Amino acid sequence: MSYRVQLEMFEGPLDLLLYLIQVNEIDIYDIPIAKITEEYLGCLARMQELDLEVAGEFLVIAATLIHIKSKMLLPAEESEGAEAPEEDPRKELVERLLEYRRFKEASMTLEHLESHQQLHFNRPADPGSPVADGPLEVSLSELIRAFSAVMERAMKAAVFEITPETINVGERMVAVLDRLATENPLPFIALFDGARTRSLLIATFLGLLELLRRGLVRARQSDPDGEITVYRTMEAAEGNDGRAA
Amino acid sequence: MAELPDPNPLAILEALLFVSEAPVTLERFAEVLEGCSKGEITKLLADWQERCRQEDRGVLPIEVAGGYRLVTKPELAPWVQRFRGTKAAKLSKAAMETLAIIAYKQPITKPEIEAIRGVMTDGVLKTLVERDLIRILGRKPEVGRPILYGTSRAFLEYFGFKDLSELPTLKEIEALAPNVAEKEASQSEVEVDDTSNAK
Amino acid sequence: MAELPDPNPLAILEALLFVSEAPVTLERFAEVLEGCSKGEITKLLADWQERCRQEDRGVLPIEVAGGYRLVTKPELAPWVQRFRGTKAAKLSKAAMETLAIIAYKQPITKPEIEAIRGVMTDGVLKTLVERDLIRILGRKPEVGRPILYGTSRAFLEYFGFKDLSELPTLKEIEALAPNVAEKEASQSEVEVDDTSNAK
Repeated sequence: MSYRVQLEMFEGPLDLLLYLIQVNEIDIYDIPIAKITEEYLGCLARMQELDLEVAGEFLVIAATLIHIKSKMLLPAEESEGAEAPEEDPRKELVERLLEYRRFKEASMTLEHLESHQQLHFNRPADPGSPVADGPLEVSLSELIRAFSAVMERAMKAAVFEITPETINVGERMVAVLDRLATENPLPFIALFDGARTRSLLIATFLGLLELLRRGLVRARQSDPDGEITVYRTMEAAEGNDGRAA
Repeated sequence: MAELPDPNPLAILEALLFVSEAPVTLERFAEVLEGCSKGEITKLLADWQERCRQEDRGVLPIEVAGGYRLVTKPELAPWVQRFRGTKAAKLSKAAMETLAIIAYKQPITKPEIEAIRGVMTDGVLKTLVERDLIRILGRKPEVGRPILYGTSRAFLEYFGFKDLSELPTLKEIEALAPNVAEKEASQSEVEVDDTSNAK
Repeated sequence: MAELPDPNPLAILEALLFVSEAPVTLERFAEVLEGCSKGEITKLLADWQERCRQEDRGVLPIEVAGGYRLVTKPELAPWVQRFRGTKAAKLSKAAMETLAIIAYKQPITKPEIEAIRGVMTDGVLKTLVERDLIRILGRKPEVGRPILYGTSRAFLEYFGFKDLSELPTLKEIEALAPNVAEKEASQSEVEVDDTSNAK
């Protein structure tokens, strides 16, 4: 007999493996690796026959299975030292499967709760309710959604050039400005104080370049070998107006 | 669902009015409560209204233009107002977008924000400053010397960040932003021979 | 307003829950109902819950996500669905699996989730962020500083949990520590208890 396997039935290679173990009534703690490998590869082969793009993740587990199989085929080494018994090559995979199964079961419990909970209905949000001045309630997800939405709109409108800079640069820009607000001017090299990682150094440098480009800071070098000094051109927020360059 | 013993029609009426956004007409009630005539429903609503006038009830159904709706009793208005006054405030869509732009593009001026959003932003910036989510970093040395905005310490604290580098990066947002249809599995079927079992 | 003769506190509770969009905490109730202690309010809510179970009532207060909210009775769901004409969207299996891992292992990073699931998780994380079921907790202090995810308050509401300690215990953990599984019976949700026992 044959059973039909639909790829979409499985959430991934571990799920497929659990299915094969279950349908063959195999003890998960004592998996016949040769047999299960054969079945698993058979599934993959059929996916490929159908010209499917077999996800790399499925192949990773296939390689793991083959590796375990080959290890198990090797004759047990004459354990001369023989303190610890040879570890079962299947151990790691079994542990992964058990852990995955635990969460799969948990997800089924959650699914159950979901359908019960969906029998309850809430009152719809009242659009007429006035804007309150209580404590602010905004989630980061909302912020991210807002940003994606506005950026997508901006791209469509194509009125603004958006470079995929990372936030680190913006953060460094603000940090540099904040620093210059208290110590102005500052030696170029001092801007990198405390920047321990390579990416932080790069971000700081890119931030400085961006500030220079926008004219928010200037850099000066009195002689060719001399120290570069950076100073802030914008007005400090706290200071009196008109104090700036 | 028709086979199940029907719950009390009054209970159904209350549930429907509770979940409804707009007044519910008698016709609509009659559609959902198969087997109840409009006359019967009118009678049910009148009885229910009477019962809701009891002093330990907070809500009652009233007849308004176009149907029935649930409202809180007028004498409870002071408590409802006090309650609403302390309710958590949400940022408007405009405020949210502006805050997001400032978070990711700071230091940034108002004209720059408006160029991205495509609309004016005046009131919103005031709100955000009042809410202490953004701060003025200084002024840009160009014509008009526009104010440069950035996020505040309160902003970081609010979202639980130690510093701005903890904000999700644009790349991470791209991965999280909900606009691409998910679904990775393919729909094709595969036949697996079970003969390997027989060996 | 304090000079007016106070209405029945039960009526006030009903009105407040009716106008509230999110679960209301005992603290907020106590703020608005000056003169009522949290203990008294808990008692009032329990009595009221009992009365709402009567067959001619359509809604009842339940305890969820750290507070109370009004919901329609589960047995009325067929009528509410017919009235609304839409069914609530269920989470996909992939989303549910990912959510389970996040719920039990939080704070957790995407690579860690993917190591357990054995597959990529981007699209699913998007869905969960979009539905506000998970939130970003910060970054893990390791190479690449990956984002740490956890569950949100909406997660608790979605599944009807009072707090995270109500998550059904994982089988293996249960076997190790049987007393973790023994929890107070939920007062609000009979069927929630059923499912957590029904493994």
